[in-house]
Amino acid sequence: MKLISAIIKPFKLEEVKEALAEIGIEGMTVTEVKGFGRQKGHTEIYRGSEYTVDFLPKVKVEIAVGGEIAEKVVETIVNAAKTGKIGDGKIFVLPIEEAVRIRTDERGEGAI
Amino acid sequence: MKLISAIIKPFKLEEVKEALAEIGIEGMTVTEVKGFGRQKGHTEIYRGSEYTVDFLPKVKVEIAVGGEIAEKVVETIVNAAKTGKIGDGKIFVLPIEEAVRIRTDERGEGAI
Amino acid sequence: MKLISAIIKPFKLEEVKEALAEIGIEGMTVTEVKGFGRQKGHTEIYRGSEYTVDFLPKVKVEIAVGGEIAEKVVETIVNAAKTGKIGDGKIFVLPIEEAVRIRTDERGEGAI
Amino acid sequence: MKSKKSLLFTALVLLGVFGSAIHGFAQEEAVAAAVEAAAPDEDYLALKTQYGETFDFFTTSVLWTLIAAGLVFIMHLGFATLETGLTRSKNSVNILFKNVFIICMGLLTYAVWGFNAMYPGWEGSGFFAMGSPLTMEAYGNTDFSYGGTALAMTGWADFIFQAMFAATAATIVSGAVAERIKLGSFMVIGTLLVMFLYPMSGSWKWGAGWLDGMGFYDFAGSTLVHAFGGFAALAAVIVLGPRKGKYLEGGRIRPILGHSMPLATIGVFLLFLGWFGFNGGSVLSANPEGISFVFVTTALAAAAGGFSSIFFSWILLKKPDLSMALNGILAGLVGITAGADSVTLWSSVVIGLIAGVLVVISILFFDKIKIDDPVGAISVHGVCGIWGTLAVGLPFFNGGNEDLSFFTQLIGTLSVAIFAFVGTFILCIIVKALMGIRVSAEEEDEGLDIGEHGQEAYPDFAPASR
Amino acid sequence: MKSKKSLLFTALVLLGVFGSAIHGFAQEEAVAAAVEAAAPDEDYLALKTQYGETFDFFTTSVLWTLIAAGLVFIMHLGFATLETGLTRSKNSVNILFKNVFIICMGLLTYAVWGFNAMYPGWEGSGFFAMGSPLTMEAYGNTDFSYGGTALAMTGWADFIFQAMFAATAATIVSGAVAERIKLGSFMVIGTLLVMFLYPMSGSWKWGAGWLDGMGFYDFAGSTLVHAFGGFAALAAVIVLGPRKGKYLEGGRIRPILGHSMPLATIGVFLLFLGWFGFNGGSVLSANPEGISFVFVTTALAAAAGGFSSIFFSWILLKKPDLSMALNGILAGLVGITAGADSVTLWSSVVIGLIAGVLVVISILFFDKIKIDDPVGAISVHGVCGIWGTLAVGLPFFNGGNEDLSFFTQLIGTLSVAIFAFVGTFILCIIVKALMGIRVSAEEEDEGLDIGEHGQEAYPDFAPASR
Amino acid sequence: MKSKKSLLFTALVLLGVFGSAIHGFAQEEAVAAAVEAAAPDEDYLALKTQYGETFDFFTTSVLWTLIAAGLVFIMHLGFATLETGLTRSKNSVNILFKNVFIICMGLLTYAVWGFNAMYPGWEGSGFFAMGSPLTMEAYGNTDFSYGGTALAMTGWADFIFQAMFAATAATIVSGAVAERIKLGSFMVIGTLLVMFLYPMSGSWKWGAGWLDGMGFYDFAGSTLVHAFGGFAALAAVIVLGPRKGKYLEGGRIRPILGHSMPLATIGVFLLFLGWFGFNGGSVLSANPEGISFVFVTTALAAAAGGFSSIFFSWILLKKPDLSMALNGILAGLVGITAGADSVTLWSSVVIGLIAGVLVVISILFFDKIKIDDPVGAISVHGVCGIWGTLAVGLPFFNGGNEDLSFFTQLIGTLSVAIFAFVGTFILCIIVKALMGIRVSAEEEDEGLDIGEHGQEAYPDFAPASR
Ligand SMILES: Nc1ncnc2c1ncn2[C@@H]1O[C@H](COP(=O)(O)OP(=O)(O)O)[C@@H](O)[C@H]1O
Ligand SMILES: Nc1ncnc2c1ncn2[C@@H]1O[C@H](COP(=O)(O)OP(=O)(O)O)[C@@H](O)[C@H]1O
Ligand SMILES: Nc1ncnc2c1ncn2[C@@H]1O[C@H](COP(=O)(O)OP(=O)(O)O)[C@@H](O)[C@H]1O
Repeated sequence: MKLISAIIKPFKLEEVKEALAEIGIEGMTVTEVKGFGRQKGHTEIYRGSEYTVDFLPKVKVEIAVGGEIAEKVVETIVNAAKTGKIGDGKIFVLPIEEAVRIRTDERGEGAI
Repeated sequence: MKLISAIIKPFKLEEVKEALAEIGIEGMTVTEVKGFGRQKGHTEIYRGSEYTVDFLPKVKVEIAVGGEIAEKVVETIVNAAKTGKIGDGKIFVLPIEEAVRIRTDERGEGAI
Repeated sequence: MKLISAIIKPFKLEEVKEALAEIGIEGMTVTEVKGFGRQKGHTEIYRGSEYTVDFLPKVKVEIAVGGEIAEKVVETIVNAAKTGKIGDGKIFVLPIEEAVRIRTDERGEGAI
Repeated sequence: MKSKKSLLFTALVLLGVFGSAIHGFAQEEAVAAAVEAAAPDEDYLALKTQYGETFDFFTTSVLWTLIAAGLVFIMHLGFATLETGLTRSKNSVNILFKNVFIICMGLLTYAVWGFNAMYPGWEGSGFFAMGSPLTMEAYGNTDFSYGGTALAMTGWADFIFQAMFAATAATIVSGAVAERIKLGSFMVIGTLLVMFLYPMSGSWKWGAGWLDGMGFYDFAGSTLVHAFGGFAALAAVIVLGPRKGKYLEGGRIRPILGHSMPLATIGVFLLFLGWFGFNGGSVLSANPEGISFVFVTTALAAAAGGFSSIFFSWILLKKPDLSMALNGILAGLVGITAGADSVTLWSSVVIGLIAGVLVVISILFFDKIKIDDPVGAISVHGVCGIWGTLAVGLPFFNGGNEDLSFFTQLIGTLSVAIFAFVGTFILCIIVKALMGIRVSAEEEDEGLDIGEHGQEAYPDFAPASR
Repeated sequence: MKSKKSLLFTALVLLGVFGSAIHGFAQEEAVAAAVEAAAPDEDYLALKTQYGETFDFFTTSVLWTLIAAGLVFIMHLGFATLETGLTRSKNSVNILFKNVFIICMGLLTYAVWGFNAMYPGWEGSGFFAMGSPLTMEAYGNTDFSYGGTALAMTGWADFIFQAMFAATAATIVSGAVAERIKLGSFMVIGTLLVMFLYPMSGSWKWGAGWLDGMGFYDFAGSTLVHAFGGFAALAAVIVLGPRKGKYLEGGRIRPILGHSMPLATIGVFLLFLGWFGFNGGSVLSANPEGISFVFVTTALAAAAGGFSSIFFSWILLKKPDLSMALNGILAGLVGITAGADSVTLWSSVVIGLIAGVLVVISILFFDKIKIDDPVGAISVHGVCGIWGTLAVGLPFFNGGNEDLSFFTQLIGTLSVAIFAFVGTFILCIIVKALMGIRVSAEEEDEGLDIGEHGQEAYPDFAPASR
Repeated sequence: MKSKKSLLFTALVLLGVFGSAIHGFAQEEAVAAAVEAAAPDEDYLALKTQYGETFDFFTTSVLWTLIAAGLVFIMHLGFATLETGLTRSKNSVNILFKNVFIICMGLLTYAVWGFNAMYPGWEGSGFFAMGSPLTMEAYGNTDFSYGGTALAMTGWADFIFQAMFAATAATIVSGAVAERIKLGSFMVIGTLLVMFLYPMSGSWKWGAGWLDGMGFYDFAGSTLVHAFGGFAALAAVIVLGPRKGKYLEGGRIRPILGHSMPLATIGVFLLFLGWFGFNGGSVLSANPEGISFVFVTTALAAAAGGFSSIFFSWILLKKPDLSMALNGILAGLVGITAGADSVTLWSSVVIGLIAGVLVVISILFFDKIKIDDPVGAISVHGVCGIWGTLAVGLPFFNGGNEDLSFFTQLIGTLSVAIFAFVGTFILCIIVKALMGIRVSAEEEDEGLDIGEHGQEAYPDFAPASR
């Protein structure tokens, strides 16, 4: 099993969710995060002092999936989240050793 | 070492924390998240337009533990967080390659 | 590739970011979290009832890096985030199997 | 499904209001004509000639009464923000909704029923007034001599000022029962409270009833409004039970923190401001000596209440506790309400200081005995309401005024408190039997905002609001 | 770069104001002397002797008008918090900024131009007043007889009260166009609206223009202020288009949730409070009968509006919807504004009840036809403004007053609504052509706070604020 | 442990207040009797006969003064929300607590000491008044002739109005020292400031002291209240030092963002509203010409200040900055305070426009020289306070009034500013030596809410509030 962790632009969340639903993904967990990356240099001014806002609002979407469909999920996210502009975000794929559904004690791929 | 990442219902956090304390777990990190899963279909209405709130408030608890007690931690969480109703959440176990305690530079299992 | 997940004190974020920039790290993702650990016992009172605030505000910094510089990143974070007081936080290193830059479809280390 | 019963109730109330309105129409033609006659561009000199030299004082008094009504109105916003701030964000929409409902319902029911029941129609047994509920003549007439020269105002001004007061009783309850009461049940209980129970005991004193006959004194309502609300709240809380997870085994108390101290603080400042209208308007004229004295006693008692509760809770609990400071200010205000016009100036300070200490002790006490009152309404309004009423009866505070008796004050405040408690208790028991009173444990966990309203207070992270 | 055009505009406006000020200086020496003569420590008995027995009523009336101006002022905070609460947090700084700008700009432009254009200088065609825009004599004189005894106030009191009203027109628009209009473009549109369009149609009635001549009645501005604002908003929204992502294919509507219900609720309570000044102050004296009647009708209509919208939306949408309850209160208030002094008492309840139902239907309707109005301004102010104006013409509501005709009311309200709509539409088209009217899709996604202001409303998680 | 010293102080102050109260009791029996004699249900015709034809004007004046006191009161909520909004959420409970404490403490100390020290007892050296601190006669009597006919009010009304002002001095300081001052130390400094320093320099002018003798003019306190507060703040900030992490090496400034712009905006609107009472109430009667003129100048200056700071900061900083717009409104208000009754109408606009520019420059300047003032209090109140006072002395603004001299204005404003600065500086040095003045670096990092109060402002994510 894999944990697919995608950092995307917040307003793309809805589209990503819908695209994933279409390929049958039924679960995910979303976190509000701030991202620091190449997309920066946008300078803000607060009461006269300039400062660079390096940290931009992003959303992290985490999806646990069976190994075989991981690639498809990644592609789906890429397609849905892409604007082509800098700051579109990243996807990281991590290995999961075990998964449990709390409600039923199910284990493994059946749990996700 | 393992990273146990549990997504649970928010109001279960206190119970999970206490259950973990009982088995000697001294550290964890908690994040407010929104979860999307089978538990859905609860339709909200805002100014006359219906919409499905797929994303429900959840809490993610992350606990780094030595490999040998991981299973016990998982079971403890399952027991404490279970309500038996849909949406109870998931637990994912990920491998950790290294752990460091910032204060002391300790490494490995001693750090957690 | 590695995912370096560091839990630090919130007011250390700026210093950590700057230290990482110096060693050429260009990207990271930051999450507001609450931490539970040895640093505790600070008792608060609300309307007369005592309670222990076990959960303290922390910040989680996640940085995906190529395997070879992971160690250097860890050391940099340790140095920048250390106050020597309890509660300084932890760093966990997790394996990443794949990374994708959404904007360009780049894969692997080039994507981060 | 769950809101079926609430809707049934709705239908009935709507019917009632419409019915009343229609009844009203029949009788007000004469009035409409009169209103027009006094349109603003009329020459006011004519009026002045008609009403002689009392006219200017009368005008100023009406103006003050109306402004005071506006100030009391803003107390409802104060209650709404205080209650919202001191509870969890998952229940905020519910609390705001209840407060919005209360002011709407309160004004309407007071118009169709409460005002006449409480004031002019006082005849009969002395225990329950049955004024002519729906006619305009009873309070809407245009006669400047309404209420005699002592009550220097039009019936309309009197009505709107009293109407703003009326809803307060239900508002006090709303904070104490927060985070667990069913919305529909609260709406039914609140409506019946404001429509029937409040005017009933209110008329005992302000409707020239049996307490008034005894010489009971309650200037602006420490007892008639606040103790009434506080003890109604106590009854409701007892029937409801504490919030889930508040009281743990072994007597351990798990505090449930309010979600926004800025909101709570805004609430208390607005209540403090509104109280100038609550007490100052109760002079019922613009008597310069009366209103300026009342402003001073009100402000000093509030300050003293905040002051003593800050230091008392600091000593007791080792920390300067903002929520206690806020409750202390309210305690001082409730305490001075009964005697704002009749205690001596320094007494107002002492009454406030004592109220500020009392409220802290009372909050800790009620928590000990597992009466779960999220905002401290029972302590602030109930306990300090009684304290303030009794203080008026003590020679030390009233400057030796022989008309005021501690014993009469005691009878008065206890009888109203008991009436409110018993009445509300019975009401709650009936509502509980008929439609249930408490949300399900699941809904309580999830929060009433989603459970009852399907709406979050701060939904910004909802995907729909990205 | 993007703010170049806005800055150009700035320069022009600043120039205009300074120019006006300089012009003003020349003419006010006499005034300054007079002011001094009436310094507060002067013996007021002299004034009293001078102005005879009307002096005290006059004094009280001026006081009330000024307090009413303060109450109308606080409506701007009400609008600011309501609009902020009902939109997303990524646009909050922008909305707050617009509201701050509007009140500043509104007061200044009304001083240099609007007041004279709307009121005293009514001469000529009957379609557009051209008062002497910058002289002090026209409204700033110290003559107590300004406006005759019927208008019992100084010119200054009249000015400040009317000035607080004026900015409202732009404020109403600001909510409807939120989350997508360019800041600079909004500032230009709002300024021209307040400076020219609002006084123009306002003068048709309140400047003794052609509508006044016809017998059109609009007590405090259901039409002249609210329908004007609502239909100006409609035009702006049509030119702008809906927010990105609001209307999906297949007729599906994706609601975009407001980010803070407590803020929205604070807004409505403040508006309710301020309305006592809006309507009560429109009596234009402290006539005790007039102001107390207006307070009662205003409060009852608001309560009725909230009441009926609560239950109507509950039945229709199956959930007790707080945002609908809030809009219902405002609907009742807008509805009663035209006739607060002239409908019968129970009519105010019925007008409010109907407004509360109407606003719910209207909000759903505009959403159906893809007019995207984030705060419901068009429905609340536009639709209920018309409703309230028409109600005054119905014998059922006005108690059979023969001076009021439904037909005249219809002509009046439609002509103002159409004027506001067409005027704003043309204005928006021109602004769109000259400087663009809508932010880029990217900026809309990112939020206007960062796009236009480089500032977040809640930047606590910004590293800079750790 | 850390709060030991604060508690010691507590004990002393409590003792003082109780002592005063007891002292007071002895002397007020006569008063209590008198109050009763004027109970509201008495026939006011008797009063009218007694006080002749001035009675109605007197009544209206008292009413206005009391309402103005209420408006000034709400400024404290304005300050509380503004300061909370412009600082970080980890210090919000602390700031709210300080503001709650200040109003409580301010009212009490002004009652037992300040009022008499500042006003009636002016005898002796001309540099420090020592009124009879605790007797009631000095200000609480019921004589309508208190203050003569020029001061048309009861002593009580005068007291409550002035008392609301008094606490403002400490409130201004509270914003500037936010996020790093020890709570106990602030409480001691604030108390001594309000109790002694403020009445002392206040009496130089308003207590008929040496500045008054020279012909210094300060209508409502640009200097006596605002410059005083601003320069006291400056001294405190210098002793305290800047917040950790604000000024980096190489002259780089790291802005520390406020956590809630909606809260800050609410604060400024409330301050704007309250200022109508601050300036309008300073007419000290309901003189219709005086109060209406003051309302207009106050509103126009505020609007002009907001307007010019919006555009000036936009040009200078390239972005429309909401926080600057807010400060600009306050700058205009502070600027007009000295001359609201005596400058010409258009001058009020120009004074505001200049204040709005000045405040932006001043904020940037103080940041350059590393004076860290989180809310801009020094610039708004200190700098613009001086500006407003000087403007009154310029013929261009005062319409050539020969009684006003620029030179006298300069002496007056500088002497008060220096007095406030030096006095507060010494006070802070002493407090620093005795009990420390700044929280530990660790506590500053963690936030004062947890450090000083053990309470979070928004604890919703705390497990206890799930
Ligand atoms: N090395 C990294 N580790 C973790 N997160 C990263 C890393 N690099 C980028 N990110 C995240 O991805 C987001 C987008 O990255 P950025 O470099 O701005 O643009 P792009 O994705 O187009 O290359 C960042 O805001 C950050 O949240
Ligand atoms: N595939 C997944 N990847 C990540 N998180 C998931 C996944 N499936 C479910 N979750 C998380 O678990 C929560 C509960 O899942 P849900 O399907 O609603 O109920 P249950 O746990 O009872 O099966 C979700 O709200 C979501 O946060
Ligand atoms: N086992 C763990 N798993 C996950 N996070 C942990 C763990 N132990 C500690 N943490 C995180 O690290 C933070 C600091 O830990 P703590 O024990 O308080 O101090 P120290 O890091 O000095 O040992 C905690 O607040 C928590 O967020």
